[in-house]
Amino acid sequence: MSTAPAAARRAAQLGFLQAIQQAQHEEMTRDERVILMGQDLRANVFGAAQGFLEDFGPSRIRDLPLSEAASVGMAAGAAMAGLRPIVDLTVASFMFCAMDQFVSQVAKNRYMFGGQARMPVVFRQALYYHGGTAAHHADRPYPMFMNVPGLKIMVPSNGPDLKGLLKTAIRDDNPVLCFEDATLWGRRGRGAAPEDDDHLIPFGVASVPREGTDVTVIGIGGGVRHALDAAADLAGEGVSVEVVDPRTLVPMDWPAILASVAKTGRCVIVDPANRTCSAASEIAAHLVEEGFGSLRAPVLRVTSDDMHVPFSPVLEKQIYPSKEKVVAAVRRVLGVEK
Amino acid sequence: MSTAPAAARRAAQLGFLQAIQQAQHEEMTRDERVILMGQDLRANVFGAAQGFLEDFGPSRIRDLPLSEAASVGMAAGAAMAGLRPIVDLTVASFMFCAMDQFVSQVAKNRYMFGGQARMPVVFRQALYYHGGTAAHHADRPYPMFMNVPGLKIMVPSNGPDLKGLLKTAIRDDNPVLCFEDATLWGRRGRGAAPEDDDHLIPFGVASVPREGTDVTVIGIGGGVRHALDAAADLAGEGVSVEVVDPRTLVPMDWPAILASVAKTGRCVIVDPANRTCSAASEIAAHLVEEGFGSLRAPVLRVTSDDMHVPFSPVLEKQIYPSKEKVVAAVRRVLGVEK
Amino acid sequence: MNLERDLALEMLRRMLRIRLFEEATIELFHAGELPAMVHLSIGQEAAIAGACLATTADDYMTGNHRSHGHPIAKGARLDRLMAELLGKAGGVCKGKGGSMHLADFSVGSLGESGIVGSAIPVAVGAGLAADVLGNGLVALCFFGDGAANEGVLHESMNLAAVWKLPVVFFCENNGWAVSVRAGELTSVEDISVRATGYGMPGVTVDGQDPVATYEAVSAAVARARRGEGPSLVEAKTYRFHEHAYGLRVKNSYRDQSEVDVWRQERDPIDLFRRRLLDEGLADEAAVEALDAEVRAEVAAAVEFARDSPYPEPEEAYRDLYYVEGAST
Amino acid sequence: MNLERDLALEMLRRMLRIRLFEEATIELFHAGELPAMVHLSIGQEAAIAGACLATTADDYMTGNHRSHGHPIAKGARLDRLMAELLGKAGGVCKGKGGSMHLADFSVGSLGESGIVGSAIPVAVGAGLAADVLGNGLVALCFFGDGAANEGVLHESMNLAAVWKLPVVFFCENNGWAVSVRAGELTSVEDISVRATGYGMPGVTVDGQDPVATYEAVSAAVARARRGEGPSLVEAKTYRFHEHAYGLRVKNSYRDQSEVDVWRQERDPIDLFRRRLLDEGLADEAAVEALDAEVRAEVAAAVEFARDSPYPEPEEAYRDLYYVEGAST
Ligand SMILES: Cc1ncc(C[n+]2csc(CCOP(=O)(O)OP(=O)(O)O)c2C)c(N)n1
Ligand SMILES: Cc1ncc(C[n+]2csc(CCOP(=O)(O)OP(=O)(O)O)c2C)c(N)n1
Ligand SMILES: [Mg+2]
Ligand SMILES: [Mg+2]
Repeated sequence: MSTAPAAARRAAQLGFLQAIQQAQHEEMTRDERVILMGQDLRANVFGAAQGFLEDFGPSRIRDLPLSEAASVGMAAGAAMAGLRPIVDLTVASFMFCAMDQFVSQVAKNRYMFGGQARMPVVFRQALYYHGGTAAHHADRPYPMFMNVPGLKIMVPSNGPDLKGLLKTAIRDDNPVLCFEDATLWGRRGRGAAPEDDDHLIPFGVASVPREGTDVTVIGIGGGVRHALDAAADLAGEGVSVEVVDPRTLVPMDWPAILASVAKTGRCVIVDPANRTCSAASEIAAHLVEEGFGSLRAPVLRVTSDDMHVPFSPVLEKQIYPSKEKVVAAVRRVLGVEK
Repeated sequence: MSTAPAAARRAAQLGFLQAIQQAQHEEMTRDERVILMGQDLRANVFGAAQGFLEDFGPSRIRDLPLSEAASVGMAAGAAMAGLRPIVDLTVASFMFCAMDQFVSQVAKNRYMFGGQARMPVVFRQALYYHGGTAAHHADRPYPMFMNVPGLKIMVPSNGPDLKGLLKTAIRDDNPVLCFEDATLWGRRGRGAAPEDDDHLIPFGVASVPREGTDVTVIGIGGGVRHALDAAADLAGEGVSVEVVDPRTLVPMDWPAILASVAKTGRCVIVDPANRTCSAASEIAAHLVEEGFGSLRAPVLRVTSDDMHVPFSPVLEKQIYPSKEKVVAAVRRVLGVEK
Repeated sequence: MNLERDLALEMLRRMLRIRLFEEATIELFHAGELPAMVHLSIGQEAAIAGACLATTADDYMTGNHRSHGHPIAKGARLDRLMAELLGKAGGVCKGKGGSMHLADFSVGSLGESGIVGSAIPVAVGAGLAADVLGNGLVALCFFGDGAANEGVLHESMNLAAVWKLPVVFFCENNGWAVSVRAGELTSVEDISVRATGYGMPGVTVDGQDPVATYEAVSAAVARARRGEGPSLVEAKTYRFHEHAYGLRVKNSYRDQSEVDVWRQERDPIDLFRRRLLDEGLADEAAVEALDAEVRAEVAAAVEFARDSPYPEPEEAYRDLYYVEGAST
Repeated sequence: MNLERDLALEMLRRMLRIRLFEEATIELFHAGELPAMVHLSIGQEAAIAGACLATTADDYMTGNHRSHGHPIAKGARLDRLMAELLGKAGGVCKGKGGSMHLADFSVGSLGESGIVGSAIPVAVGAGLAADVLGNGLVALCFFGDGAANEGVLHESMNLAAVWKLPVVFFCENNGWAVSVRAGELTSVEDISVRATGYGMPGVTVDGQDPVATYEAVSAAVARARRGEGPSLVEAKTYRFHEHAYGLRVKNSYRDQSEVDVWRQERDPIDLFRRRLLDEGLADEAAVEALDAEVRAEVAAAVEFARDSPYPEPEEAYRDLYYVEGAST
């Protein structure tokens, strides 16, 4: 096989870093009020800001010091005063340093001030697990932010969705947290490049990357991959899996989730977050509350174990969701023990 | 009726502030390594540190500056170096300022250092909602911390439990977060004073303040009051409610919860936290996963609405759980609509 | 400074607006009409009025829990502030913010934070917006001596300094953080020396003198508008009432005699009124007239607030998100 | 200072232990044996060794991601450190911490933080424990020029100052925070001037000279042990390798010529070796012998690490909580 078709296929496939690069570039071109800030951004350490300094100038492309709290609060203030900042916080674990700013300023100001404030600001951060960086860089903390009213939260599972959601986020007048699952940075997060230059994906609309009838598997971020891989394997055994990708956790597309489970009667949720009070917990709780009548089996959560991320490569992988764990969970809800 | 019996009854009843005062005083007397730090502690602004400066001296009773992050990290360091600090953070909303220290140092150090560290430290904070202080003082963020492995979490619902759990916490070699529901500070949180001077309550053991057969109502913190009040009302209608109080959320007494629901087949959870990714969500998710066979009705969550806390007294109360909401939820799971 | 009559009277007016507004809240408190405790700026009026007068109504501002004085001195309508304190629908935040969290975007007030220190970087962000948009505005950032120990101040000062943002950090050092004397848990006597660590000018002024504050902040504002970056101005002042009116601190922490000395000898309004008369900038009649005007304004504000209805219950469920096309 | 021979040789030994240990990690990296990138202290050995030698093995210490040098200079066993870098069971953290998070409680190292700046207050806490327990120990707190902009440093310095805790804040200013030159996003040239804001002594020393660092830290340690409180010592130094070995930064940010000048003219080990010979404190043979000794120690460490088994999978599920009676 020659490499030409492979290269063409590849060009038509949008990966995570390209998606970010394109979404940010297009929106910054479209609206002068959009500015981009991040640690080591100008040196393009994370690889999604090539040429931005040249294209948009130093006033709109800024390197941030190691000052996460002030960076987040500053972005909130700038948003209230007329800019539309994007802040690249690089690694989600660093968000903890700015938690008060997220909760007390970003999420609360509009409400507390009776609607006077608009808060058009996007915070981007990688879920940097599964890379041998140990517990201080590997958190997946989006469930903590789901407990905070006033934020919108996206966890895309492929490049095209990331692009379309991020563009929507930048145009939204509300604060958006964009969590980028780093296990999808390579091949696994690629998808057909959108044709449309104004490719926008609305928040709160799930996608169904695979239809099926026996069991619903809901995937979050990198969990979608495991769901699809498991679905492919299980198809060989005659099990028909429907995969649902909520894409945004706040707002959540409850109608789509309830509809799928109404059809299949069974549900497994794949969530890379820590198990307790995870997004998976929320979905399971919502299902038993609003979809009890459709449930024909326990709702199972395939999550990370409630552990910190160990450094050693021989220790790390086992604590996360995997295709195998999803397959086992599906078998359990189908009552097919092997 | 003369006041003497009332006063005697009252003396035999332990309230929240007395419970704290007694637990801390007893444990500081017992172990010289226990120290107590907090903002405005010496002036006894919150009312649970009367006489401590005189009894234990300035080295062990310390006022903290407005520096929550350093205060929490300092306590972690002191714990690793041989002290057993208690930090009174006063209001739970201030914890956000120290979130990185809670997650990255307090919760992770022991694990990341392969067990070299011991972390005997207690952080106390009030859940200060329902008092007209608006959104910046009224958070109930324990579910966020449940998502962080390595912490223990207590949310007592009455004075005697608070005392017994707090004493256990101070003797524990692991970090404990003690959330004190301020809606229980007055009469509502009183309970029979424990006879035993060495009154210790183990973590991970639920209590069942009221037995019943028709439906299990699980209360968290102030939610237990609403559960008991609702149970009393419903008893008049012939509905037998079992009230379960987990007392500690990490570890959670899953066997007790599952056993109660196995008996009743129905469950309502009353949790003052914001609804999404709440402790109630976790309990519901666990029930549908591990107790699906016993469930005869949807598991309902009675939580705070996903809103910030509005200032105006006419706005505030409605967003929280109440007896009325619990009663309505119980009726719904019983299929008794009125 | 050669004080002009108009400016001087305006200083007095703004100080009086704070004082009389807050004295009205004390009455409301005792009448049981206030839903919560209030943190009063009485005693600190000169610092606040001097600082705000050095900016325009378009300039941005943020602050903390002791939040009444700032928007008042920035020129906000008193009636909507008072209605906010009562939790009424006509409140500037529709009754959802309350006493610690006043915000009035119409006069550049981007809001005060009950989380002490938390709004400091928000002011830096407003300065960033002014810088990027090139609109010549500045951001005035109020914080207390206690807040000066919050880490986010340090991050914010460094950021504003390296980007030369038009921000004026303004510390109301009232000597106490609740029950703790500033010198006890703050490692320096003058908080303004911390400016050194950020390569910005730092100055301490007499916070009981509105002219001193006005001049220092005016210089800082001018510097900021010239694009030369931030400054730190500290005003030494004093809080005359308890940390929050209505709060009962169990163990007394400051001598009544200390309070008495400040009240009797260092009341900023008394001092300034006397100065106006002494310097012939105003006569008794003018001062009385001003007093009467402000009293009337405050009385009207109280009436407005009382008459304003409570918000509808559904109001609790609005404003969490901005929704295109929804009424605000 | 009149440098004694024993101290001088110990300085050289500790610097060499860092250098040769890390050169071994580079080899392991290229051999594909390192599971992750490493942040090397090569170039900064004099600052680290000088600081650690001014403390005892009982004194406490915390630091950040660039974590190898600190425990090495504090006297930790190299083999368990190396095994940790390989994620092996024999690692000092049982393979669960890794390169950025070395901790060795046996030499007072309470751990390094991958969250930059986050371990700063932990050192203050160790100082607090020393103060309350009265055991005369001090806490040495390493942080970088980039970390100097984290708010928690400010809070920590203030706290240590007001409580006069035995803490030495030690800034390794290596000129860069990843791709950003210190002067660009840090508002002062010398981070030591920030000490002024906390009323503590602040001094900047030549970080390529272990004696200069040793003297400055010794003075700070003595002060701390006398109960006079914390100090801030800044060592100007330079990182010779990329931020993390193996990291490829897309846009180059520093000139190779800048690196070359430092490597050729300011290598701390070259400079100190020459000084020893020049001042007659050691002869070639002694220096060679030391070198050989350390080489052997490093080689043994690599062998130990290679031979150490990987942890059992269950190890991932241990040590989250301390459990009475459980084996650790
Ligand atoms: C982050 C945070 N910590 C603690 C508190 C509790 N608190 C409210 S005001 C205050 C003292 C503030 O002192 P200062 O900054 O000097 O302001 P002042 O009250 O003197 O105006 C404290 C400790 C708070 N609201 N927020
Ligand atoms: C809180 C936090 N923010 C950002 C990072 C990413 N990061 C790792 S090292 C580093 C630069 C640190 O610079 P400095 O403190 O000077 O230490 P050096 O690397 O130069 O030794 C950055 C930005 C991090 N690990 N933690
Ligand atoms: Mg004060
Ligand atoms: Mg550096």
